[in-house]
Amino acid sequence: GGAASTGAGGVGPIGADHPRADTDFWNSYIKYFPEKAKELGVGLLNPTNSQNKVENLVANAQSLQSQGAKAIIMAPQDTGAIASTLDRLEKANIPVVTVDTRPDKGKTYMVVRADNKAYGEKACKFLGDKLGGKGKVVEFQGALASVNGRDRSEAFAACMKQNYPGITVFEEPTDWEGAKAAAALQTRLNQHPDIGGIYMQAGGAFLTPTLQVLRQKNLIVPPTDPKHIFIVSNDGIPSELEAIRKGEIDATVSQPADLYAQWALFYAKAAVEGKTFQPGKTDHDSTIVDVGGGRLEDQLPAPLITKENVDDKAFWGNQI
Amino acid sequence: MGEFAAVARGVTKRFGRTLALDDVGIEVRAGESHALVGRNGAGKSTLVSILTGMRAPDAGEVAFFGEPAPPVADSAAWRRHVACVYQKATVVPELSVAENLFINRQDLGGGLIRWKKLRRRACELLETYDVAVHPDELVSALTVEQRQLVEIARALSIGSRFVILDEPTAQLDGPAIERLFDRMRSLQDKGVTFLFISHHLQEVYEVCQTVTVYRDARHVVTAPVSQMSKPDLIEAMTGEVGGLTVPSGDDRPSSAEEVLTVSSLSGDHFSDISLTATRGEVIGLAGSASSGKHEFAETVYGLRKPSAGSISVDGAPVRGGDVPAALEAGIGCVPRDRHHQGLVLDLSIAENATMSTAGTFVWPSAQRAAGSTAIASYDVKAAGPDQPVSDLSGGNQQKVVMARALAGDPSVLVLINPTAGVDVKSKESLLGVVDAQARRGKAAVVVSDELDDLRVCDRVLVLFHGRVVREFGRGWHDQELIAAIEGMSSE
Amino acid sequence: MTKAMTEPVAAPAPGKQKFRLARYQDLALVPVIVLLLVVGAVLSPIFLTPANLVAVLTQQSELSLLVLGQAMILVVGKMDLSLESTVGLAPALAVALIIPASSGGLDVGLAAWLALPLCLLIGVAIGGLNGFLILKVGLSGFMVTLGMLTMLRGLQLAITEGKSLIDVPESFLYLGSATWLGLPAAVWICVVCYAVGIFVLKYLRAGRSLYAIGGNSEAARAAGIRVDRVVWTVLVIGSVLAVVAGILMTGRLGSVAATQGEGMIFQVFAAAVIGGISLQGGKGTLFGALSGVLMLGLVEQILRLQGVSGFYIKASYGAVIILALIVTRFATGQKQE
Amino acid sequence: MTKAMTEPVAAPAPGKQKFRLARYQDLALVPVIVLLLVVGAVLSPIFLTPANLVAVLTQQSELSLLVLGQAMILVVGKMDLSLESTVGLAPALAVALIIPASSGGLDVGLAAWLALPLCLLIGVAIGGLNGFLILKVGLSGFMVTLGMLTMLRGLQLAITEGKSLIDVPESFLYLGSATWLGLPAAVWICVVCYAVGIFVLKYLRAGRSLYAIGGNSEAARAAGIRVDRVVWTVLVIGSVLAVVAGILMTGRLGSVAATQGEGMIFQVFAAAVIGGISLQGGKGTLFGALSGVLMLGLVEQILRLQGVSGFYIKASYGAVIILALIVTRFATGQKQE
Ligand SMILES: Nc1ncnc2c1ncn2[C@@H]1O[C@H](COP(=O)(O)OP(=O)(O)OP(=O)(O)O)[C@@H](O)[C@H]1O
Ligand SMILES: Nc1ncnc2c1ncn2[C@@H]1O[C@H](COP(=O)(O)OP(=O)(O)OP(=O)(O)O)[C@@H](O)[C@H]1O
Ligand SMILES: O[C@H]1[C@H](O)[C@H](O)OC[C@H]1O
Ligand SMILES: [Mg+2]
Ligand SMILES: [Mg+2]
Repeated sequence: GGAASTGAGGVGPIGADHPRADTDFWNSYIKYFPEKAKELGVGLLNPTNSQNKVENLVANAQSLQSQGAKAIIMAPQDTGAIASTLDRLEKANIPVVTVDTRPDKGKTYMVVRADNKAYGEKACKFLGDKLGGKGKVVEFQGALASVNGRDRSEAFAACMKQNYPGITVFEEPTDWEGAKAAAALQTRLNQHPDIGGIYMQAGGAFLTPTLQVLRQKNLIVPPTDPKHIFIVSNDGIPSELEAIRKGEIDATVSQPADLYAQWALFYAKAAVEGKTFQPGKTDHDSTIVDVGGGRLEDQLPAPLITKENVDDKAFWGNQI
Repeated sequence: MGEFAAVARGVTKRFGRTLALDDVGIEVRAGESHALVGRNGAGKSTLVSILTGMRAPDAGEVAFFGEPAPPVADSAAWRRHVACVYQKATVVPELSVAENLFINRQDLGGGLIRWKKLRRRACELLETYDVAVHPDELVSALTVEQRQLVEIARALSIGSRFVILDEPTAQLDGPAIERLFDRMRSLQDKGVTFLFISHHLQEVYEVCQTVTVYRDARHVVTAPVSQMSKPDLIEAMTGEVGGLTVPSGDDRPSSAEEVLTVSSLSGDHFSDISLTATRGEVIGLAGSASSGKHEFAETVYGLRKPSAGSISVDGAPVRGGDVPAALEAGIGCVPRDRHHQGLVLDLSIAENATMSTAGTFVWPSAQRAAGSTAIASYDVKAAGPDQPVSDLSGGNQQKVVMARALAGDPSVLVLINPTAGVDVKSKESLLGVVDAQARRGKAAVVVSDELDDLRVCDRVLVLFHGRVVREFGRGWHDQELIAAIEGMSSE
Repeated sequence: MTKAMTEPVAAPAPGKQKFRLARYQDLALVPVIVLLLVVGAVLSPIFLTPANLVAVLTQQSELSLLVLGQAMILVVGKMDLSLESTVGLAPALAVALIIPASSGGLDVGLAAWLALPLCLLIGVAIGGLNGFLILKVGLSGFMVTLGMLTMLRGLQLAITEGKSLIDVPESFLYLGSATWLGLPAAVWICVVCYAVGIFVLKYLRAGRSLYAIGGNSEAARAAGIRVDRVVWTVLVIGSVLAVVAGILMTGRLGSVAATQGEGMIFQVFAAAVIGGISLQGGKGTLFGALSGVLMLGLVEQILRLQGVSGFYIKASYGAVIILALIVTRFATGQKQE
Repeated sequence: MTKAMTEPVAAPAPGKQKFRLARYQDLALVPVIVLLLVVGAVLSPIFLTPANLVAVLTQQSELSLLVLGQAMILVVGKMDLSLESTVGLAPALAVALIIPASSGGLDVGLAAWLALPLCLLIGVAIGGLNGFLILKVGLSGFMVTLGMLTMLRGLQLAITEGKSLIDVPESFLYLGSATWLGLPAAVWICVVCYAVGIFVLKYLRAGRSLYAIGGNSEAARAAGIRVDRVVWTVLVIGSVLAVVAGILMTGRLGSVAATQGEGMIFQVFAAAVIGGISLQGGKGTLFGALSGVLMLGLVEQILRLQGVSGFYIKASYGAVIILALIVTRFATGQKQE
């Protein structure tokens, strides 16, 4: 068809589906994608975007397949409902690299993500320490249809239960939607004016609406003020770093959008070239783990950013 | 009892707190045409719904040819006993004539529907009853007359020998009514029994042998038609002595001052009609359904756009095709069909009556006062100005339409079928209003199929195929007017 | 005139009863609302605090504007499904025309103060286009606005490439985030809009004409009401109200979400119909519609405060809608269509 | 939804012409479909390959079943918005009753083979409940099914806590993933369902009664048709077809997605109406509805193969709906309601 290719002439063509464009995290990822492809010498089909809908992803995968993709990179946000598509691609001998999420079922050549359980834990420890083990915390959960939402939620809950039994957690399911988070926060703050902390599982989705609610309630105050609400986020997008600098939020986990793009493309290329990988430490400061049944996951580092290290140029959020 | 096609005894029916039928009965002798008359809301249609098994009575019993009526659930059995052309059409507009004729028995007993066979059978049926329509035609494309004939043919084909016609003539023009009567007579000769409902009492004399009168949900009298004079009949219906006194208006003062001037007006289905009406003059427009008389009147009021010609009121030209402009110029109108164009049923009497009067603000108290005035002036039977018009009987609804047309005190009245479906007594009061308005110096154009309506007119213009073919002064005879309407005029 | 001599056709009593009921029908939900307030207060000590009630009002403010628009459109006998997409598209397009491409804009670079007027203008255009297609081309209102819903949502996607717009001009955020005299501006705006709407629909001829048109448009036309003009105006007003809702939502969330407004149309219908607006046209009051909005808002808030998990809120909400329909059905004694 | 008889048309000629047109109206989209095939072939060499055409059919199979159900419901003069939630809830509930809590189930532990019959039974129950509320309680069909839509979707959320169910029994996945005689089973199922539907609506008295009821339910009643029974049956069949669509989708996706079916109802209406089904009831054929589905599927596939970005597809899709409405409007010469 008219599917124009970028970086033509490289290894490939490789097909990619981007999951969504409505958060800054994914926008950054999308921006990195063609750059990294050029660096790696990968030939790309025009990437598709499934706008957070698994049905779109299924159709897009089919169309990438029929355009002759040699490997496909995707980031299924519903990690369950992609199973049959993976089976079909496996039958067609098209290796799949997933980025950000690990499908619940089905064959993947490599999963590129970070240890999302660690995000939940880091957030829990940060809030637990800041609150001194007691108080109330609101948690904006991601979509539980996604392994990321589940990993972050479960790890946060387990850590809180174990280490800070004195802290009450209000779990708010949001489906990664900012509007739902804002409504929930508004109510919780009325009900419990003494909310001391917020864990938002994706700064890309929740940062602006949350700050907007707090601003209206005059709750954006320095940590020294007893009214201060400690906020820890995930993603590490530039506006989160900015907010940390301004003292509007306190910490975030930098989920490396640049490395996600880079290593997803790297493994897709390797798949086309027929390479194989083993579990263990890698040369790029990460670990490949066998998450069961021989499925490999390259877990990239995802450091915690606070006021102390926010200006470190190494964070991708400071590079764009 | 076998001599009775249908008998109802002790029938009572209540709708909420309205007693629609109060211990009434009727006996329809086999082979006769039996008229059922009564004022609006007397309970006629309710009786029909009970005689056809559409509703169960609260008390009482029904029998056909000596056999007790089947249970309400068994509609197939009812249909073999009795057929009905209801006030509302019971056809499916988007289906073909053939399918409507055999509705719910399209398979002709064979399990699968064979469309060719169905069409053939429909052709035969239409031929038998001499109905000139194509079986593949959609019913929505038929005329009212054709539709009614299809309904009658269907009823007879099911095998019922007893047919109820609820106000079949209300929507037909003169020739069509005559054709219907011819057909009724010939079917009667073949042994079909009819129960016939109409507000046109002369029709009762034309086709029926027996008449039953209901008043206020009660049975008043049943007698041979030959023994009931028209005044007797009206007295039975209204409970008051004294026949109908439709004002003839021949003593109305005349004037030479022109109010309405229509010059060379052409439009949908009519062309090149000129007419002037002076103060106090009432002009009648007669003609068959296809004569263009309705379209002409609607064009004068701005409901339709003229293609040529002009209209002026008191010398000032009126923009064509623009109702607000017509109202502004002083034209008021009772539109053709009150259900369709006359009323907003869910709104109150007050609101309907004041709908055409200008003014940016609507103060509820003022509106209610205007409503009360209308109720008093037009003799509307209602609980009050806030009552929704949907609660009123047909005749009273029509009076509200009249009130709306007159609310702005227009100098020209365009009245289309002003007394359609209205009982004799209400008709009298509505025509009284027309006469009174003319006496106040208004000009009026009355478009009607009913000769009674035309009798209040100073002159009657007859339209044929969109042109004025004859003009009558006062004192015309029914026969010559009908002949002219049918296009058989010698002049 | 002729003497009064007609007999009353039906006993006048039931008629009287009917219109009495009808007059108070728009107050039908008031006891329900009171009941909900009591239940809320019993279940949660903070329920009757001003902060909580203001929160309910604020959360419902956008919905209430959509319901206001839709209610008028329903009264006049039409329907506009595209309102929910207007909530997203109009702000997105207006903002995109202002901000640079680097922030997800269209690089047109209009002045920031133009955002608000531009946005309203877009609303006028959408309502006008719907009106044109329905009234002049003669398309089915349900279907046109369904197509429009898809198209506008798609347009927003196309313009923003699926991004949420974050760099929204301050002036544009103001209304949705400001507080006037201790109440959010959004609440004031709703109050004013409803007050005007209720007044117009009750005391202005133009407003009354909506009921006439919705009840029987042919009769309205024959009574000299300029039906097409009124319907067109109402469609435009509906769209503009949706735009205002979109502006408030943008201010409240601080950005134009890619999915702004998605799914709201269902709630809009629920609130309007529960509030007594008939889908058949010609019936219902704006006060009733408003109480429908409040009722749903209170139910949601009670569930939320009770700590009912978000997963159960939606199901309860659906159940409440059906329950409310049943109650209305038996309260008015009329079958619905 | 009974329509009053419209003004009688005096001359029989236009009537005759009209019925001729009407008879071929269900073929109206055939030339459009041929055109789309030609355009597709010109634009993309793979368009006419069996693989591509089968892909289109497969992608449209679930939609087509929903349209089949909705078309019959519309013909009979009702509407069912809840179909799209049935697509998700029925499989979710059936599967949850079978799988253990550790996989997201309800820990009831029914036998795996029960999944399919259970699922169909749930469909019957939903359709039956809708029918009860509409016919016996007398609620507005639009509103009941809107409430039901919200409630069922909420129920699915409540049961699965927002998760997709992945441990679906093999037997349940079979239909949506199997291939029979070189074609996906889903396609065969659709073909059979449509063939049966077209036959019933054309050659059986019961089928014809749908048109009579939708065209004039009073007339249908007078003709001895058991209106309520027929409407109820049609609502149940519609729900069951939605369940079948849900089963196919589950098989195709290999799991019950948390959002399964979401947003489909808009496409369902679009396809049905473009295919000539009237929202007023009593008009349209299943063949027409099917061609509406195919048309939309072809348009989408052409856009996708052309590499039109997903962001533009939705807008184009909306534009196509409106365009199709305009074409239909002028082809039939009738205003739509
Ligand atoms: N379904 C109903 N519900 C409530 N009241 C009804 C119903 N049907 C009829 N009525 C009332 O019953 C009474 C008798 O009505 P019916 O229709 O039988 O009168 P009618 O004699 O046919 O009048 P018309 O000459 O105007 O046709 C009226 O008062 C009417 O208001
Ligand atoms: N199902 C009903 N529910 C409530 N009121 C009804 C019902 N059916 C009829 N009515 C009312 O009963 C009154 C009298 O009915 P009637 O049979 O006289 O109708 P009508 O207006 O004379 O009809 P038409 O003009 O066609 O003869 C009308 O006001 C009508 O609104
Ligand atoms: O999967 C999640 C992603 O890692 C980021 O946090 O944005 C929200 C989700 O898309
Ligand atoms: Mg009657
Ligand atoms: Mg009558």
